[in-house]
Amino acid sequence: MSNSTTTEFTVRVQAEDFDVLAETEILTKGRKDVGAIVTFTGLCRDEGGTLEALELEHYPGMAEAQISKFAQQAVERWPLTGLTIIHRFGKIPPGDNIVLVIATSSHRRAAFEASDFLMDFLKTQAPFWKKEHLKETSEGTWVEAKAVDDADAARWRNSRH
Amino acid sequence: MSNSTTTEFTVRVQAEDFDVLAETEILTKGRKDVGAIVTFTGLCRDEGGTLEALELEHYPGMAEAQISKFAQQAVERWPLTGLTIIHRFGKIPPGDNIVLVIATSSHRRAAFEASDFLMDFLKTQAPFWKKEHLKETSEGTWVEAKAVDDADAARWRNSRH
Amino acid sequence: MKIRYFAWLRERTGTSEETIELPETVKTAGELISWLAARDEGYAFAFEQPETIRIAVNQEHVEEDHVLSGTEEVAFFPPMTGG
Amino acid sequence: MKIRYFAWLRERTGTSEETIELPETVKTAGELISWLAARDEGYAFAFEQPETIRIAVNQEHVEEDHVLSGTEEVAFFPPMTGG
Repeated sequence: MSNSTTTEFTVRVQAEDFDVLAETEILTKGRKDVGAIVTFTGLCRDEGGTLEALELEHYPGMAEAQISKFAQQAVERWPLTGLTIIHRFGKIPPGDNIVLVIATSSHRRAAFEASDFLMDFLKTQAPFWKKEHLKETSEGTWVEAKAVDDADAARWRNSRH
Repeated sequence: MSNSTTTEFTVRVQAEDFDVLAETEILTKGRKDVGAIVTFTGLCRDEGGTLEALELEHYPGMAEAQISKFAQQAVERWPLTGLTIIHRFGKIPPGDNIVLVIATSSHRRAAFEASDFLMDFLKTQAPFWKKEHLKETSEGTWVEAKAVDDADAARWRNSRH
Repeated sequence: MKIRYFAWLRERTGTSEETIELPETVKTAGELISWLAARDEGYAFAFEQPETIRIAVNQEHVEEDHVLSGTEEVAFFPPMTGG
Repeated sequence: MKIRYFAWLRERTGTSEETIELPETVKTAGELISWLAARDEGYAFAFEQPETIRIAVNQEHVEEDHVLSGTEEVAFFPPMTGG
């Protein structure tokens, strides 16, 4: 309720899958000031049936630190009541979860914008690298960074917020 | 996979609560082309402990028709793989669900923008009216429409999409 | 013609729906508002600020200058507050 | 000084991490890239397009002109593709 205390957030970088429902309940249980919950779940696509698995490499320590830095920016920029970010690493088959952002707030725009902002920065600033393992070839290929993701992240620099 | 077939969507207007997990699974089960799931859940806030319940009146028939109209616009505007919108009516106590939007897509921006768009139009264009019943007073008060919600909805008219 | 009222328009008119015979002088939705407002105090109160009232004909939003036909369902309500 | 390599930089150098003695002539992260690239073919291949390589010092992003101190952990990696 007070502006002087910053909302706490949870950041986890893990090999294991996550449970969207359980993570959501942690942010809402026992409180009645939450008006909006936005969850973003990123999953591994099979690329038209060609993909065997994605391999996610990360920089342990820096990954948590970078995500926490952006989480801190988000709770300072938007009036959130809760924020959880989980990013997996390791080999992930199509259909499986990769990343989760849950933002809760009294107001819907704050929850939407914070989760959108965080995904843009996870894409471009968090030290994770994806390698595609295709069914047809034995060797994997590193996924190239996309200019559109940089453009998405740049949106937040000149925003009115 | 084809642009010639429009993605189907689900619209429900109901008194009963909804199950976010079950609704999400309907959109993702058995398919591996979904890269992004955005869920928006709108809940009844207790307004600092003063609210007894919200009463949601709606225009049966027109509510479903209007929501379906915006759902149709969303699936034409963004490359979604699935879309579900559920809006409750009746008396809803603090902490309970009011509205759910789930948008799934291969790409995160489509899922974010479609759900954000739909919430803006549900707020301003779907025939629902909220009455606040406070704990201290016997008579309810109709919630007034907010100019900020109209401004949010207007964002989508001049968008690049 | 079936007329429906929602939220505080329903409360002020004391009516959720009614069927009326449209007078020949009433051509548009705006004229229907004026005609209804002249009925009694409750209707006058309901329609005292016609510019704030939203109109739907056959469950589609229309403006005050919408020309009514005899078979339509007309609804009056305040700005919506869903979501 | 500890040096770490990720993704295709790790594969091309054949090294995930190593500890080096920083030569006195190497002052900045960019100079370290040039020095490493001169080591052998694998390092030369890894650093052949230095403008695409991201640098972190003590787990914070830095630019090529960042001045290295003796105690730092330096990491080299391609543009990130998380999320």
